[in-house]
Amino acid sequence: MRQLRRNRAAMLALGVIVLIVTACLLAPFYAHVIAHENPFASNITGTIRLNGKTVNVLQANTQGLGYGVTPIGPTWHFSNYFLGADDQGRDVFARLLYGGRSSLYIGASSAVICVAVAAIAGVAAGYFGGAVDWIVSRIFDIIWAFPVYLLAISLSVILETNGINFLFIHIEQGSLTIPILIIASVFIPYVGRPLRGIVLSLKEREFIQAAIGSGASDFHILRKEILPNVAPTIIVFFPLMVAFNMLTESALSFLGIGVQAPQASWGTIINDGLGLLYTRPLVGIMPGLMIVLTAGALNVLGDGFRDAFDPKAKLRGSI
Amino acid sequence: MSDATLNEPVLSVRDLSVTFATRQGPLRAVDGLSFDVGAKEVLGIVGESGSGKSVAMYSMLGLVRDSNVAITGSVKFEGREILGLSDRELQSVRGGDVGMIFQDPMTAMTPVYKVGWQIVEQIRAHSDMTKAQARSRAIELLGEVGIPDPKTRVDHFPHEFSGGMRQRVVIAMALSCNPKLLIADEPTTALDVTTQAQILDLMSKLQESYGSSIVIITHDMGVIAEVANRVVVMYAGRPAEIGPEIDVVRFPRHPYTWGLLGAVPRVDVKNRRLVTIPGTPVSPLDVPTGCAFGPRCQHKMAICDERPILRGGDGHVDACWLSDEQRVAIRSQATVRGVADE
Amino acid sequence: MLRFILRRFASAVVVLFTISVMVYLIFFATPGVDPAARIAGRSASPAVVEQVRIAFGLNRPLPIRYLLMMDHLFIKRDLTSYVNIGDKVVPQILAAAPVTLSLVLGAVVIWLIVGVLGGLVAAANKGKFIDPLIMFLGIAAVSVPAYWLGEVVNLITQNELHSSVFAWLPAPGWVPLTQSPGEWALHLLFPWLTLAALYAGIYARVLRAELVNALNEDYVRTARAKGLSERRILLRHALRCSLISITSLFGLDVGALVGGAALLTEVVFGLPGVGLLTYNALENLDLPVIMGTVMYGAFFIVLASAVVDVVYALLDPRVRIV
Amino acid sequence: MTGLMSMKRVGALLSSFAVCALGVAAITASTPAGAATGYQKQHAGGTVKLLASTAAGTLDPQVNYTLQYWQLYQATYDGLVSFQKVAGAASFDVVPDLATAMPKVTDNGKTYTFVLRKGIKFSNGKTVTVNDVLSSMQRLFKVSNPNAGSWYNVIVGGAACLTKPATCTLKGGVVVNAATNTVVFNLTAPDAEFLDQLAVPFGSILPSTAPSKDAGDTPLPGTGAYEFKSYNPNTGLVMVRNPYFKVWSAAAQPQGYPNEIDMTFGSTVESEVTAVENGQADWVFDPLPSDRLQQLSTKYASQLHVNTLTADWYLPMNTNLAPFNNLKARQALNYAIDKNAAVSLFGGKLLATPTCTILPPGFPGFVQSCLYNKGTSSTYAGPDLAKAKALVTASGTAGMKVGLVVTNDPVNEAVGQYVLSVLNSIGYKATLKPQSANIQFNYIQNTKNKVQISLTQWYQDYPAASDFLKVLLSCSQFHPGNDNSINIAGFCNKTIDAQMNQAEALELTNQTAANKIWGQVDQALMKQAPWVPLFNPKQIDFIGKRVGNYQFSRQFYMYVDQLWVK
Repeated sequence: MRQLRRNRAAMLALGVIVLIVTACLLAPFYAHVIAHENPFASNITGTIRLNGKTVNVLQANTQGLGYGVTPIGPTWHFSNYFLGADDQGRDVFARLLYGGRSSLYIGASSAVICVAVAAIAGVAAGYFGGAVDWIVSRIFDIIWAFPVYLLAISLSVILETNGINFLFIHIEQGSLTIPILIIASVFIPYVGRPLRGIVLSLKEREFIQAAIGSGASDFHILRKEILPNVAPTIIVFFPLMVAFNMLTESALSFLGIGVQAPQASWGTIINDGLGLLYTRPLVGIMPGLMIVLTAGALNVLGDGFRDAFDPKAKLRGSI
Repeated sequence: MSDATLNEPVLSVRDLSVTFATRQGPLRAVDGLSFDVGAKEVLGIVGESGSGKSVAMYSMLGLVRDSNVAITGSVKFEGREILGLSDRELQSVRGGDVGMIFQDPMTAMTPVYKVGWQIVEQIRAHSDMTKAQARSRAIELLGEVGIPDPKTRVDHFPHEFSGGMRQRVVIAMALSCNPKLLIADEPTTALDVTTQAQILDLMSKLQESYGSSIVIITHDMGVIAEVANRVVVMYAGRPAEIGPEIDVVRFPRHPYTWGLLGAVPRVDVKNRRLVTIPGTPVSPLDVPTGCAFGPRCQHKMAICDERPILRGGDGHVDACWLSDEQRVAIRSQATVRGVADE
Repeated sequence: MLRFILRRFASAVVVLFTISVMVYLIFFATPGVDPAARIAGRSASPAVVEQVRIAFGLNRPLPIRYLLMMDHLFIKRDLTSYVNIGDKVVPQILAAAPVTLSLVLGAVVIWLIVGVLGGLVAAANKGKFIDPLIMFLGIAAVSVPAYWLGEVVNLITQNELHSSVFAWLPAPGWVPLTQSPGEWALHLLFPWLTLAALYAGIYARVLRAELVNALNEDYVRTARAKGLSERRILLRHALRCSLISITSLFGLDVGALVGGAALLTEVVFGLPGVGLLTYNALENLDLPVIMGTVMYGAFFIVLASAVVDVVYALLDPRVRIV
Repeated sequence: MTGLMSMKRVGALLSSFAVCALGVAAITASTPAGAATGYQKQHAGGTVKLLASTAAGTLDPQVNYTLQYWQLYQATYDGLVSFQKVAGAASFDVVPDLATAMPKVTDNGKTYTFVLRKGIKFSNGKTVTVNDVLSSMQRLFKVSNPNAGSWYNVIVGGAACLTKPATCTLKGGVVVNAATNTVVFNLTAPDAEFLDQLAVPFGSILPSTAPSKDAGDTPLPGTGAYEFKSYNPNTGLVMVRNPYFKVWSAAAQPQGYPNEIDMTFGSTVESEVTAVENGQADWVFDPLPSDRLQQLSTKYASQLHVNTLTADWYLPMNTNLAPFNNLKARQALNYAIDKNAAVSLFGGKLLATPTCTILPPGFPGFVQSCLYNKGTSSTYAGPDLAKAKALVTASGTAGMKVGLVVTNDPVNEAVGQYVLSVLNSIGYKATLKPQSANIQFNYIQNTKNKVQISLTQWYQDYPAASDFLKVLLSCSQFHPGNDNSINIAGFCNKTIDAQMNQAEALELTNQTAANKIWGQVDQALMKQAPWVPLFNPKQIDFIGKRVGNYQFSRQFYMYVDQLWVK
């Protein structure tokens, strides 16, 4: 921990993350100050007061043949439409904040699920070996061999059309849970395989052998011997997975099969922005920058974690 | 080699100090170490782990790759100052005139290359032999270090050798350029007892045939007794006692050496109780200004707060304030106790 | 060795089979995809729909239909799309594969050069300013959503600046190598860079970490003690050992990309590769095409991981299979 | 991206409806009005470069059912009759093509007798014979043409062919006489639309050697001014002049100008537009991204062509499912939606006009009125949220979940998002379900899918009120549990149905009286509010700077073969 605190880059990254997270999470409390409109309601025929003048949020083209309608650009007034409007006349800045909520929420919770499941499966496979190992490894193989985006997309296409109604599980189409589950499941092997490997090598080590020899219960060994040794890896994996999942979420949403309207995420906002790339590029660029910033910070933090928790890094001295 | 070199020491170290700048402040790994290694001489450097013995040797060959280390003093190899040489210049010294053997043969060789390749690589780094020549030399070396069927083994990978065999390969590699000086860092620590003996025999045998001097670093007095001519006992980066092997082992002067000797299971004295040194080694971060061993010394005196200099006669010196009388007194008790057991 | 290959092959087959079944089931769990109705066309009369249903064997039980589809896909190789009637799947994939290959291989070259150099330079200068700089760039590259980068690149190169700086750049699209190598490269230039950026970042970071660890290994100390030059130590010893883990990573990445993971890049730059093909097929729930492309993709990934195992064995004598 | 695939499908809708119920116009067809100016040799030659995001499937003219290729078939294939190749309204008229004249209709509309022109050659050099006509008609069934069961089964023997296509003979249905070079069609019942159905590409005459299954990617020889040289669904297709073509009727099959016509697939609409802007291509098939309209209408005004389409964008509401089984709820939404908002999402007032009626303006029977409006004017003034909210509360449907199904192309999804926020603002819990147009169109028709409300379009093809009112909102068009139930609202009102039948009957005798009733039907329907009519769109074509002689057919839109690139 101390080591981590000493890592200036990691601390900076942590700062950035905390800032973004709080900014997004608190959005409901102050966003209305920025955007007078509800950032989820279209405001196509609306108007705003801008330094004294009343202007349309969506402005019909006046030059040439006069085809096309363009949303208002950045006003750089925090009072409203700081970053301008999207094609629905919604405040982009406010949507960035709300979108961040979903993006972070999906990224984090899918990472939790993914890492948790992967850890259990991977450790079990590595520790118990035999049939357990065979089955788990095969499942890993299959998910692994299923082209990631193809798997994610096919799942999304299906689930977004009719939601999940499996036994007692019932998830509404358009619920955030769907992308979360999809993303989580797709990346399980990426975490599970290395963990399995670590456990396998651990099992060869004397102290485990000793523990097994001394007839300690599996549970005891897993908890007291294995867990402490895989924990660092898991910790290191976590922020990276969050970043990874956020990127995937944005990719899916960008393809129109991640987060569904009226929900918004940075990915969907990029998607909205594409339609305005030539007239109002900021709409598409800003959420991208947010993703880069957040994912980047998470990666730096992950490096920090690795340096701090990965024993390997400690053992290696200067000689 | 010229005759002149025979009487002049192969390696002469004067007041060598190695200091690491750490977050917790300067760390003196080696502090004012001086000694000579004569031609064909086997010098043993002994001390607990962390006593700075390895660092001393590494530092003088530029093997300490830490950006924030300060090395002072003088190290003359065959009369040539090698401290502060550029890395490029040192490269010719390393592996050429000075061969090295490391503690753990398991990890000492690059896993992905055949042992032959690795020996050839070193030979060709220091001579203009052709690949073929170098290879036959490698095979010959492997034979010398007692590896059966070297012709085929030369094309095996390190992981295909047992620990002892692997150490032999490392030795062969170290000798491949007929070094004047062989530095062995805990060459036997990682090996089981029987192999240890074999390796030591091999080393002394080779030392005969190659006529190179050896510095052997160890924490095991047994090893010293086995091979060394002269001994440097180090504690907390400082020399505690320096002298001929016989004297130091028979008549150790420094209380720390007593401890070390006590810690050696002696086969010649029957059922002798293992004496261990009370207390733990002092942290290199806070070595006392006075006698480094003071805090652990049973015979600590007021004066020990001053740093003792190396004293003594006929090449057998130590850093301790005890007067000869006091030593005799303490020693006699020790031997009496020892005899009493017989 | 033979046993190893056989085992590998067996598990590969199992995996591929399971995937095909999964895809098949996934798509029959989907509403609004009565293939017969869609093949028959929009205002088709029930009679026609029925006739199509029989003609395409869609009235048979699921397992039979699965087998039929596999037969058409792999043995007869005349499986046709449900949406673009008469559009055979296999030729479609064969036509798309070269596009994906061109995209991926070009990117591979770029990212290997950039990534490996970056990693080496960073590791060699550990602690100097250049190391964190490279690592920062690496992280940036890893954190950028590829499709977004692509769109921004398009915006820059195709919009305002197109008349001035990028006048030399053709409109996005695909030109076969056989038609005009120059145009081919020109059209792929930015897709290459976009795709390579991410992986260059990853590889620089991974390689650097590996090298830093390797440089702390005993054998590197030995190598120094042998009096080898730092350069030789870095390249012949540290790098050579680090390459082992890099290679497995590399194999899997290339496999995945050739298998369609370059989808986003293809979509953004309108390259008619396997990724785009699959994506369009998914858009229309065009099961035969999806089945074809997914099997194609999975095949490459499975193949890649098999190849990796072998190469791994070649690179690391410790895991030689006897 | 997402949109492209589906946008092509919108094209598919166009054509499919383009043929839903042709008729009246055909009978009135007589003298070719078009091509008066005559062929201008100096413009012949060059290559026209067309762009489309994706291919449209099989190239077989008797199977393919998309506007994208029907547009090309005009220049490559001929039927016995065809739509007149002229600009403007006359393009709805059917004229003799491979037949020497319009058929002799006898046996009170059940027998059509054509005389085949002599000496016309297929692009493979073979001469067109009456046997080719027979085999082409049989082939319709053998390749299971989409409409074989709904149109061509009217031919005697058609029913049998449907059940056993392989052995289809149409014995007694199509009787040919090589000596007199005549082809006689015998129908089981009179069919006012029969000629139109022969005039669309399905009715193309192909060599009797054509395979009796969907030819897929392999081009079939035709009689048009051009032939397909190559086709690859992933990269593109090439049309070149048909070496054996000689003009026999400029009205039916005029001589084309370019020597070659290429259509390239696979790039995004954005880059297609860019390519035309940069003079790298001549025309974009896909609808233009609204983002580019401003730029286009300022920098490239001269290259834009806008044509009125009598079509509706509308929201059918499921009148059999809560909340919209409640009249007040349906009316509430009609009040709440701001049609100007939808218009501006489509590209602005100049590209679409808000509408309150089912019949488009200028349609027979159209009466300017706006039932659900701010204020009482007969033209659309704006939404009345207060009324809307009041109605929702009155209906007691407030707080209900509503799923809105739209296609996932940019424009549809944008409009969908807007409707979504309106639904939420008047007290429903709405979610958006974007789908590929390919699935969406059948999905929203099938009652099994329990679609509450959706967004869709209806494009007319010939001016007759029944095409909208009867086809889209009569009981007969509602087939529960069927993918092809074009009465999406599932609306069925016996009295209104009776009114419609009355109007149709009257049409044969007194058109004006009929139109009057149609107008009343429209009113009556809007009182019941099965839809929210949004707007009437227009068609924009963006052509390259060098391109001349743009001509627009109401039937199949721009004539690609008439473009000048020289």
